Amino acid sequence: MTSTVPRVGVVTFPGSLDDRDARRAVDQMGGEAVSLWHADRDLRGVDAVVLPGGFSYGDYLRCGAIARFAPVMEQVVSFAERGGPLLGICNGFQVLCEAGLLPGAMIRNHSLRFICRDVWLRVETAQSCITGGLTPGETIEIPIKHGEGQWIATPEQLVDVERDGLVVFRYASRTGIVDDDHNPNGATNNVAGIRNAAGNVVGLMPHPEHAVDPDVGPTGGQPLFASLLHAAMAGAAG
Amino acid sequence: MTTFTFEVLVTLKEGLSDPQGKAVESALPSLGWTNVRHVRVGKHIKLDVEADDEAGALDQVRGMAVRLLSNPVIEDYQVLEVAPR
Amino acid sequence: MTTFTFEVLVTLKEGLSDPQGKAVESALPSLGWTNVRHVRVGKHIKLDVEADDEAGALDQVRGMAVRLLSNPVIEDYQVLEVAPR
Amino acid sequence: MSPEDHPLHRQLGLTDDELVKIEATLGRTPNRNELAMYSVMWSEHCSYKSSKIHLRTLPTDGPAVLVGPGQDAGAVDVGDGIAVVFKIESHSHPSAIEPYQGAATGVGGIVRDIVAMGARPVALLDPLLFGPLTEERNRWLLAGVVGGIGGYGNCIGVPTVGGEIRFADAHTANPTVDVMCVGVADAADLITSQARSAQQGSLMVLYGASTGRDGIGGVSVLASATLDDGAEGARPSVQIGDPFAEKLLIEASLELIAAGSLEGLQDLGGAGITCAVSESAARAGMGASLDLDAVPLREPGMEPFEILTSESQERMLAIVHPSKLGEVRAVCDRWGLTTAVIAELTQERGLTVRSGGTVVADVPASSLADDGPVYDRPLTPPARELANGEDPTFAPFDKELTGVVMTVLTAPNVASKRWAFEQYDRLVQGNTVAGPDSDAAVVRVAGTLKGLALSTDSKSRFGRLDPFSGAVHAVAESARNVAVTGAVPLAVTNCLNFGNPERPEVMWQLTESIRGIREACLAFDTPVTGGNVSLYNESGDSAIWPTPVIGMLGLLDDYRLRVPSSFPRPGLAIYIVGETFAELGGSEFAESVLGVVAGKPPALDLSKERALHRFLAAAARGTVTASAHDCGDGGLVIALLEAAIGGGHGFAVALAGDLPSHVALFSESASRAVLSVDPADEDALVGLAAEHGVPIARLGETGGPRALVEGLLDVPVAELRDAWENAIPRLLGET
Ligand SMILES: Nc1ncnc2c1ncn2[C@@H]1O[C@H](COP(=O)(O)OP(=O)(O)O)[C@@H](O)[C@H]1O
Ligand SMILES: [Mg+2]
Repeated sequence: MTSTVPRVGVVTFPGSLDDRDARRAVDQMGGEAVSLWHADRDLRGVDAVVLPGGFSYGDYLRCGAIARFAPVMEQVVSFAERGGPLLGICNGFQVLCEAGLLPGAMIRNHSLRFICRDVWLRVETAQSCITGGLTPGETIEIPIKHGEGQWIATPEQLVDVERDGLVVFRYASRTGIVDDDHNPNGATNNVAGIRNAAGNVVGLMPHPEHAVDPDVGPTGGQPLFASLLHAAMAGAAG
Repeated sequence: MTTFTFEVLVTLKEGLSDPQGKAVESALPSLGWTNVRHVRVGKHIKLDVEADDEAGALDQVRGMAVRLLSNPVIEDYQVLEVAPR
Repeated sequence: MTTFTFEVLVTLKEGLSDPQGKAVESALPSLGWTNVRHVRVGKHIKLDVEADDEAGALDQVRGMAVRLLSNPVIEDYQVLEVAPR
Repeated sequence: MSPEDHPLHRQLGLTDDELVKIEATLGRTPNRNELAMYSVMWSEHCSYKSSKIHLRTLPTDGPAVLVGPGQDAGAVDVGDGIAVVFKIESHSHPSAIEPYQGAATGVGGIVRDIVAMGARPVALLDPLLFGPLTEERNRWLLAGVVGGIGGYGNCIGVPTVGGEIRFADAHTANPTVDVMCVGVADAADLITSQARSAQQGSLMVLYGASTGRDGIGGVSVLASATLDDGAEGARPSVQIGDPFAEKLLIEASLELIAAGSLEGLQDLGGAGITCAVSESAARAGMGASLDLDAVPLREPGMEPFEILTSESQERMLAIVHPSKLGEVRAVCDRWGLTTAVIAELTQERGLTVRSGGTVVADVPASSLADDGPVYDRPLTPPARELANGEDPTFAPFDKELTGVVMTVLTAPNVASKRWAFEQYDRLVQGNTVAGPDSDAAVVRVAGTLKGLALSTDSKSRFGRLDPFSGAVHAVAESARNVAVTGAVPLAVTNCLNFGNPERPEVMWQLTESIRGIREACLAFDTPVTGGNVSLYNESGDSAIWPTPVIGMLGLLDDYRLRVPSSFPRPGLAIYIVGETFAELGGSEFAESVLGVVAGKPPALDLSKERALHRFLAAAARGTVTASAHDCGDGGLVIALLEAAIGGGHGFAVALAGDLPSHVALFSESASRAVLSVDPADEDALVGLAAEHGVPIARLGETGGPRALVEGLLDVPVAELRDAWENAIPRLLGET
């Protein structure tokens, strides 16, 4: 399937909330958003996949625990194994961890409260499908909104993640200082987003889809979607 | 002073709907388990209390269960002592 | 087919910090309990399973605990059978 | 107690007269089920029996009004075939018992009202009043209520964009928890009783959650009885919200509406199935035959009266033509919702209820829905001297003012509510132009340039001193909050929170407040399209202050022209519009510094207020103003400080006039706002003010790191922000 405009599938699970917002962001950034339904086993030939934010199945048991078994996920997993760009935002990140595509897990924010706030992220690597155009060390502003965003991992996982440079973003100050004062949810090592070894699978708690339109928020999400569309293009071409 | 370990189970009162339980129950069939009913999800709290004797400790844990660990309006609780290791 | 009732306890692995447990622990002193330590908050799941025999039922519940009810990366689980009423 | 002194009808909250009326309607004595149905439908909560005759005096129509009071929610036309549906509701009584679930299910209820009109919910606002945070129970209530609003709202994908939090002793026993929801619909898709005409043989399809014993008689127990230690008995009626089920309900319902599969739609709230079925039938001018055996139950062995009155959450009732039943089932299945055909519309006006094949209730549908009792309860004003006392305006005062300013800035009513609104998702749906930290929230209508400006306001401190004045101020402030963004106030919803209407003084407060809303809404051309009444907010002899909460809807033709409330940059000129008089009666200064709630609330000239709104809209349209913030609690100085803190820019101003300094700083004279303006636009601004006959005066400039009021105040903005933003967390013992 070749197209001049990269086609990005956005999966809607029961309880997905930011699926419309993710589709809008893809379109605004020049891609073509394609709705994917949790119960379909078909990715409709998309060039990249986004698992959006929300509360899939209410997140009552554990965030993402149930969504990960949705029929569409089999296709998503093999799409990722074939190297396809796969982005999990907030609840989508939690689904990727539950599905074992990314290391670690999310528990409740250390404040035990939901937090909706614009935060600064320090880019840790350009080796990922959403940081292609960025330089490690630079900071971007993007909102967070979650109650269970505290990323944790087993000691072994943590060693690997840091050794292999799998951290994509850390919560930081505007100037890139990473410390407890700039860690909104208590995440281990201020981790806000991580990738798999190949870099085609990325999950992050902040919401880049809410940081594209300057009329309603910051614009730190623009380069991330630009990068994702670029990766999708490459996949589509190659 | 001795240390006693207790477990407190906090469960929704019968008759109240349990969204968590419902979510689990409706997820199980797609994993191949169609034979599960009446799923109820509650809290399990484990803690150590310093006290002179077991009875006193138990009393205190009951107090915590009522005042902090559960909301008697919607939840029941149950205190179990864990055999000392 | 018989109905067996089980309880599944899901708890955060030792060594992982437990924000809920910490919150409880730090709330207790203001209520007058300064003698409580090691508070851990987990889930308590109760369910009924239809199966031919107890062993088979237990097996299935273990399966549910691993695949759905707990996240092995961060949680341990424990399955208890409830004596039939 | 023997059944003689406590016959069933009284236990169910029906008076002897009401029983007589029921017997007259039926021509026989009602059975248990029928009694239960009448008791819930004729409760204060469902029948508005104490307030009805007074609510009729509110102005309810105007060119833009599509749907006025009387339906699930009001609707106004904002142009281009777009309808805005909005309504406010109270869930105070349940929240006093279980704050998290009480508030959560309150959100669920008002959202279903909006959906039932055929609109997609696009915004939530949550005005809240509590007792002082110095008491542990009040802290518990605040944390629970805010948690519940976030827990539910965040999970259904509707942004919470505003509200307010106030504190007063009178709310210690009875917190006030109101929730406002705003929805957007294609005007053509609006579901009103007129819109789609249901017909004989049409089916009533119940979809969503199953029906359980929770919330049995919740309405009569929780909403029509005072909460003393009687709370004990009310407890089983508390319910657990399931926001996930609600989200599925919203999506399925909107899909059904868009597909034109429905003849009507009703949410299930107070009085459950009884209310939904009887109202739908009555609206269609028909009757219905209802089969309780068809209702999906959560628990075995439920009795007919339980099924009839259960208020289990997350259920909706669709009126469906038999030919469309398949479509409806398919959509609900797709969203994982169970459906059940529970009733059919009939030509005879009766509501016939069957269970196990036999008729268990048979009453005229309209007698439940429309013929409830209406009371003209006695009312008497309180003895004056009780009320006002010494007016603080004239109390001698010579304290050092910096500390006093800090006291007012950190007073719970004035302090930042960030602690609360950061727990709410204000971003989802991607249309939030301005959120909880501006005077009014601004939410754009997707696919257009239109912006909805939304504000909720209550002035119970003024209301305590003069209910009429308190209500007028509440409407004026909500309109002003909308106007400072540049929007034109369009229409009003309101929630009337009061004590026990059987006490003449409370009835007087209620009627005075309604009179105040009427006067103000007439003056502003903002019709009242709906609302809610919450009575019996008292325990023992402590009633809440008269608390009408106003929800204002304003419209911006182009959301990009929205005026922010904070100073956007240094080097701007600062002006005050409106006049400042010696008015400290009922002010924040009087309460938090002098420790009294006394005196005469500020005067309010409705025509001057209206002129201010027109001026602000014109200035915004001409892009003359750089920022505009209304002067509310704490007066001019607090308005200046909030604008400085929000923008991160200091200022230097001088106050002219011969008022005593503390009066000039803290007077709460109405109809004022603080503006900042680019020097290049000063003449234009002053010209516009003259045109609109609005007094305007230059105070100084923005810039620098300090907030400087010549001779009175000189403090770093950073210090002010820290004090303002940490005041609530400190009271909660978190910093
Ligand atoms: N409970 C709440 N939920 C959401 N926003 C709130 C809440 N309480 C206060 N706010 C926001 O904080 C801001 C300040 O509140 P308030 O002092 O009541 O404003 P105003 O005086 O302009 O009515 C308002 O914009 C309001 O929307
Ligand atoms: Mg204001």
